[in-house]
Amino acid sequence: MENVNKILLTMRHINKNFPGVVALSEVDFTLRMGEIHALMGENGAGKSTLIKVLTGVEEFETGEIKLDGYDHAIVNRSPQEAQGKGISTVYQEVNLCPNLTVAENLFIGREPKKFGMIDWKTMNQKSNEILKNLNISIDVTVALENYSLAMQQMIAIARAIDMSAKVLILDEPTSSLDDGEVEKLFVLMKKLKSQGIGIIFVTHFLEQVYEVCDRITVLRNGCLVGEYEVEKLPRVQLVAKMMGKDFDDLASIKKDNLEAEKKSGTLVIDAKHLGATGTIKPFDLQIHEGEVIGLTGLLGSGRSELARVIYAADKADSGELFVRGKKAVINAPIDAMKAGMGYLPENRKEEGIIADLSVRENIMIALQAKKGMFHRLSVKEQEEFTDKYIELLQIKTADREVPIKQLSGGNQQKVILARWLLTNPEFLILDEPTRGIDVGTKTEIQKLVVKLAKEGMSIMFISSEIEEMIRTCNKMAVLRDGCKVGELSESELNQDSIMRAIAGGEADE
Amino acid sequence: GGGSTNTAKTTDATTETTETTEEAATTETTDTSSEKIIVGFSQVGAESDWRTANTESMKSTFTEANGYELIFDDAQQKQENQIKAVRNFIQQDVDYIVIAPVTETGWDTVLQEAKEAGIPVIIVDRMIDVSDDSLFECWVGSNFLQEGYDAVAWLAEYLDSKGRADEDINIVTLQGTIGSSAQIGRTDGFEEKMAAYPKWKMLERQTGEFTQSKGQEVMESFLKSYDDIDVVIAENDNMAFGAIDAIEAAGKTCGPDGDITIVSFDAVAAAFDAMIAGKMNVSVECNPLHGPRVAEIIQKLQAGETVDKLQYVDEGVFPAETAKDIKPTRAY
Amino acid sequence: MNNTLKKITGYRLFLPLVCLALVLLVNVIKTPNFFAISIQNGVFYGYIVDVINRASELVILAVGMTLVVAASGGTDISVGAVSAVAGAVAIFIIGGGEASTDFYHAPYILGFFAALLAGTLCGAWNGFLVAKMKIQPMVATLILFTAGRGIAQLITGGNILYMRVDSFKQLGGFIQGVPLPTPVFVAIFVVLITLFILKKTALGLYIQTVGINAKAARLVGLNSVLIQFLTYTFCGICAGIAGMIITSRVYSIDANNAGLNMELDAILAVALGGNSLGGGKFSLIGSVIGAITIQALTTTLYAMKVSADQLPVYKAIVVIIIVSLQSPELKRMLRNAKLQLQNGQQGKKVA
Amino acid sequence: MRARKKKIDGNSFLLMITIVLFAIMYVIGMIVFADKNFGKLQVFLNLFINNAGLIVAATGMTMVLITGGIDISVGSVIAMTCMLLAWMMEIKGMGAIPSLVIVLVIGLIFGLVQGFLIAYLKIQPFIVTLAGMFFARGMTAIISTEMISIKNSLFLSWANAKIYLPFGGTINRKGVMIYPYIYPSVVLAILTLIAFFVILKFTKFGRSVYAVGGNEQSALLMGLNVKRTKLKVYIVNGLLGAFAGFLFCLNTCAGFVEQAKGFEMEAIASAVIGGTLLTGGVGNVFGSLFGVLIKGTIETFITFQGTLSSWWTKITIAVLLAFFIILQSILAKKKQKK
Ligand SMILES: Nc1ncnc2c1ncn2[C@@H]1O[C@H](COP(=O)(O)OP(=O)(O)OP(=O)(O)O)[C@@H](O)[C@H]1O
Ligand SMILES: Nc1ncnc2c1ncn2[C@@H]1O[C@H](COP(=O)(O)OP(=O)(O)OP(=O)(O)O)[C@@H](O)[C@H]1O
Ligand SMILES: [Mg+2]
Ligand SMILES: [Mg+2]
Repeated sequence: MENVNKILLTMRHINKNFPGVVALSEVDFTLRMGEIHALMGENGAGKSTLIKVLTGVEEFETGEIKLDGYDHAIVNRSPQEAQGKGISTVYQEVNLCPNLTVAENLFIGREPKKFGMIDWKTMNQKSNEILKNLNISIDVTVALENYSLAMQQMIAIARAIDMSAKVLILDEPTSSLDDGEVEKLFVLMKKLKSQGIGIIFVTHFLEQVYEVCDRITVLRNGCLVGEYEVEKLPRVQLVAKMMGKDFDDLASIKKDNLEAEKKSGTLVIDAKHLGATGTIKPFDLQIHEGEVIGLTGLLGSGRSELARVIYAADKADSGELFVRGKKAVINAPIDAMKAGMGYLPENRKEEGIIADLSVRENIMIALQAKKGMFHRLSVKEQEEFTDKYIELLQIKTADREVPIKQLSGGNQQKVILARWLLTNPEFLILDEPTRGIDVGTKTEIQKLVVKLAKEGMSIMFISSEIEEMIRTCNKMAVLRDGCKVGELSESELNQDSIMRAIAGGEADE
Repeated sequence: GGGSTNTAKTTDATTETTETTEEAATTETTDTSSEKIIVGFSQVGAESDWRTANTESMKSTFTEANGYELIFDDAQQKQENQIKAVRNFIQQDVDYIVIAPVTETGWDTVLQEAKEAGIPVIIVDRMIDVSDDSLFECWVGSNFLQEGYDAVAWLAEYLDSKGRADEDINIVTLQGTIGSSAQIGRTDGFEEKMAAYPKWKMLERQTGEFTQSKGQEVMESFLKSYDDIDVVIAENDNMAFGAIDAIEAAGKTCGPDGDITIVSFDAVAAAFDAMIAGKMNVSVECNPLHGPRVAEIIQKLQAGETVDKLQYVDEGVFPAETAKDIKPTRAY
Repeated sequence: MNNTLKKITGYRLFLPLVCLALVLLVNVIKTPNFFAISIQNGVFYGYIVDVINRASELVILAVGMTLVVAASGGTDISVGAVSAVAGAVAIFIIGGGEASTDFYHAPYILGFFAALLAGTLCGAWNGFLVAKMKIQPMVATLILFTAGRGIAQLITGGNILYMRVDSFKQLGGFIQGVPLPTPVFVAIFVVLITLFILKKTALGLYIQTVGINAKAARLVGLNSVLIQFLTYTFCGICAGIAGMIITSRVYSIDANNAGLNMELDAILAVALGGNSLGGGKFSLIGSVIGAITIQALTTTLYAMKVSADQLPVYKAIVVIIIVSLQSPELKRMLRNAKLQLQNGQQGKKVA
Repeated sequence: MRARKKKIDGNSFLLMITIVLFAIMYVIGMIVFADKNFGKLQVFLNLFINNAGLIVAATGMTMVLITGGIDISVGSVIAMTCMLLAWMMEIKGMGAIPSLVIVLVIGLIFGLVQGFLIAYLKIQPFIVTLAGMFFARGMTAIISTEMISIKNSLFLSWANAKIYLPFGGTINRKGVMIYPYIYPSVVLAILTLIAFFVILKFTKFGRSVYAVGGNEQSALLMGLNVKRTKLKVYIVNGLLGAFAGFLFCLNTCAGFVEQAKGFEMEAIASAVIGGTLLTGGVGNVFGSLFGVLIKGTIETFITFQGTLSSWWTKITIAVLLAFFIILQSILAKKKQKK
């Protein structure tokens, strides 16, 4: 290996404005050969924008990008050019083609050929090999849309890793992966690093940063805060640098929660043999008032499916559901909403945001739908509500009338959360609510969950982060292969027993 | 229908298809007389009252009672469909194919197929333009060019009778759908004969696509561009109706007692109403009742006689004065 | 100052309005009397009156089309045929099925509502296919596109039916003593009612939500099937009203030609109004402006004596110019080209 | 990891439904019209002869639809092509081959302009091709408002060159023995279809077409040149439009303004019946072939029926079409649930 400290990529004085927003102002960034470089910052700090500027998705106004091997400043006008220069990227939202097969998604643009024609057999074979490195064995000849979001994320990563020549960029690749998957990813990243590839890694998980990264660049409000070596920057300081203020600890959350636990009162949700063929086997589940129930299991174990069946996002074809003791006829989400439920879906891009509508409309829509067409909320009410939640969740947006698609990923998530809080549900399902949300806000959300529970709301909390769930949940349901296999009570909620339950060592049913 | 009666006779000729055609043409009139004559008729569509009357005439002529079986196909104004229909007629073993063609051109290939199958083809209404005249037996229809001539002749006479022969006459034309035979014939016919009258001035021609509403819209535009229109030539009655509305809306009058003379074509029933109401001056007839004429031809062919290649139907010119008397005698 | 200018140009309807103005301005040079309005027979008379008069049906159809496009991201290509059906139903009922008549065989109002009902039913059928059966809009509406004129012809028996009663002509002509053509009022009425519904209820928001992301719409509790169904039904009603105006104009129904090719102009109107045919956010007024632009263009070309068979060529060119003007991409390309030019010059200077 | 059962792809299932429904429909025709020779091989071959142009146009349309676009100019382009061919050969006295080359080039340029507007200026395809439709139709009228009949002997020899099959001859009532035949246009159409099947399935360009239609944004981020792919698609489609026009012209040997009106709807309907999604990303040229055959069979039914008036013709076509589309959608839905 040559000089490890050789500079691979430099970005100098990058400026980028969106209408009404300064996304990047005079940002510098340097990537060296064979390093994993974390790009950190709160939601909307400009991380994704910096990456998009680098890879030619967005144009930038001023600044200079230099890449090893080019004696002049480069400007990528399209992702294609960036790829041509050896920069491969996994963007924040999964960006693959749902209608193509998994193998094609891995190889599109660089398909193996025989006699000038695409050699499908080789392509499928190679795809299987690539995925094997990540311990995934799936049918690569099936259209991508048949796989869960997490799986799609893995495939996107596999594609980028396989292509990476010089620079690999991963923008929050781990947001919906569980620990096992993340571990596999890290092994691969380290391998690439040892080959001299520079990796830019964006994440909101501090542990992950400290596990694999060498350097950290911190952005705040579109400005560069600084570049640091990992060893020299303790966590607390990192967080302070990101937020621009000191950060109160997470420890307080659990305590509140413990107090809340005992009071669990009336039964709110009572599912009896609820199930949907092909997705989730019939299960029983009880949730009380003020209770937070977590769902845990491996990737694809059916956590999302269980939640969807209760909310009728997928229709149940067996069993019954009782809400506050009364049998509920729930055929569509609107029925569930009328029965007092709310559901924050896991796939924000596909099922959450209404891209072209404004932040205000996105927040309003669920309440408006619940109220019905003829009870239109007045403009004043709408604006009040919106402003309240922008304030409460600290949604970073230029204006409440900005289309939600212009918000950063994390801020979009907050808008969706606001949407459901506004309907004031009795039972709220949160599927990966903290996905892509920065540390500060994450804590806020966890606090909020606990607070809401204290006020009597029942909450179903699904997260790939076990710690997060331990902090907030009163009990947990364990899933395996689309089947609810057991429950863990409050006292059993610790990393160890959960891991064991997931892995199946302690399956008690 | 059966039809295997002839099989034995011609089996030896089947090896050479091209020769058979000649032979078939002469052997066709054997003993089919006892059976019903199957006629395949491909009609343009039902785009106008005229056409509907034409279809009706065919349908009421080729009835089972008259010894025919009619296979009717409506082409929805598309020539492609007619070509498809003719191919199907051939497969259905019809005795005669009658075509009211959408267009004059484009018949060579499919008529060749009909010829090879030994099926005589009769063209009605519009003429066709083929490289080889033997591809069809005969044609029956209107002479659109003549209709154009007739219109000029009537107009000249009319102006003369009004003592306006020496005045400058400003004319506008509402043309039919551009490219249709009726449009071409009527436009060309009028233009050709009009050259003899130097005082006549064609201000503008614009298509009203044979419809009342387009005719009205175009006439509105004419009226705003020209203050002194004397004559409107509408290449069918429907456009004339639209023109009349536009003229009246503009505060002018038309018809025998009005400012503007309306010359129209087709002479459908509604045109007689308009003439009786004194709003239209003349309509040059275009006769749709082809059924009996075609039946006559088929009977002659059955009997082995030869028929004239081109047969014009009789057509008249109906000025407003005669409208009241003639209307009750009209069949459509 | 600069700021207000920016505000004006940033206004959503700015570009469509500019395009309409451009089309009209051509006349200042070519047909100076285009803007002249006189009074004849006690009513306003002139090209401009023609434009808004003739645009009425198109405006009404464009209103329905806008909602359909917004909610389903697809187009209803049957509106022209449906207007023919509505017209045929009306005349058949009022005229008692006679080829030509000069008195009412049944009350006018009965015919009018029967026509609207026919339009509604046709729209509901389209809505059923699109929303419930999940058939792609263009193909679902292809069925009535094909069958509609057949049904209308079936009703008229393949003939043109005339309804020669003066009061019947009022809807497409003038009401005694009112100097503007009735269709203009009908169009304004339809636009206002629709705007009222959209503003006073949450339907507008629902339609956009369903059009942008049907999956998310379902999860926030919207019944996208119902909403799409409603928009198609509404579009059918609009087609019915347009059909009544069309028949009233010529006091007859010509099943083959009533509303012929209107669907294309209606779709074009929606697009010229700056709306995306992919669904989602929409501007009703934009579509109205689009519709008027199309008619202004047609009338202008007629006034300029362009022959009708060549008219499509000019129409095509103007349409492309208009949409290019509205394309942000063109602006970007021009800006880049300018920058490059400048850079090139600077480069030269240095060298 | 859990093994996943291999699903039959929803899309290939749709194609299967289409083919099976077509077969059923055809057999029903053979039974109902047994006494009218519906079962003859030539009736089946006529579907191809009559629709050679449509097959090519539908192939191009399928490709355009897969990108999520649409082309409603194709009918007018065909009319313009026919008119140009007729005009060049008959009025200008040019040879058949140069004329053919020129119309193909014009089709290509036409596609290039449309493609540029759609891909680079991001103007909605419907609007661009609607303008294209107006433009081409208007140009046809500008070239000549009169019909022009083609008399060029080389061209006619192409048009009339029957290719007889060596078997299956039948004798008609006139006693004439006729062997089943096709025209060269059929062969050309089928070859085009196969070529595009291969292109779409086995070339980088073909797969980009699907990727762009599946998710344009993703395709861009995955490093595909979306704009260029779209441009290419419209160029090729323009070329195919002109080629379809040529085949169409072989069938009619004439040029006139009103030609091929509404042809675009037939092409779109064929593609969609064959399982192509107007929203893009899904489609197969063989499906479109069956779409064409289904439409052709419905029309053949109508002619064989032989008594339908103009309006019943329209209504019957629509009812059969509706029946087919709805059945297909129900079957596809059922399958999806499983
Ligand atoms: N297309 C756009 N139009 C307008 N503003 C935008 C657009 N994309 C991003 N922004 C704004 O730019 C800022 C930076 O966004 P960016 O996506 O880079 O944040 P981020 O650091 O990646 O945040 P997150 O952690 O939430 O992903 C945000 O304020 C966002 O609202
Ligand atoms: N690694 C895998 N191997 C095979 N199939 C998988 C895998 N991961 C997911 N799947 C499939 O994807 C489907 C959907 O997974 P689902 O979204 O329910 O997972 P989950 O439990 O909600 O977890 P997550 O939300 O983390 O994805 C599962 O039914 C499963 O068949
Ligand atoms: Mg981001
Ligand atoms: Mg999940």
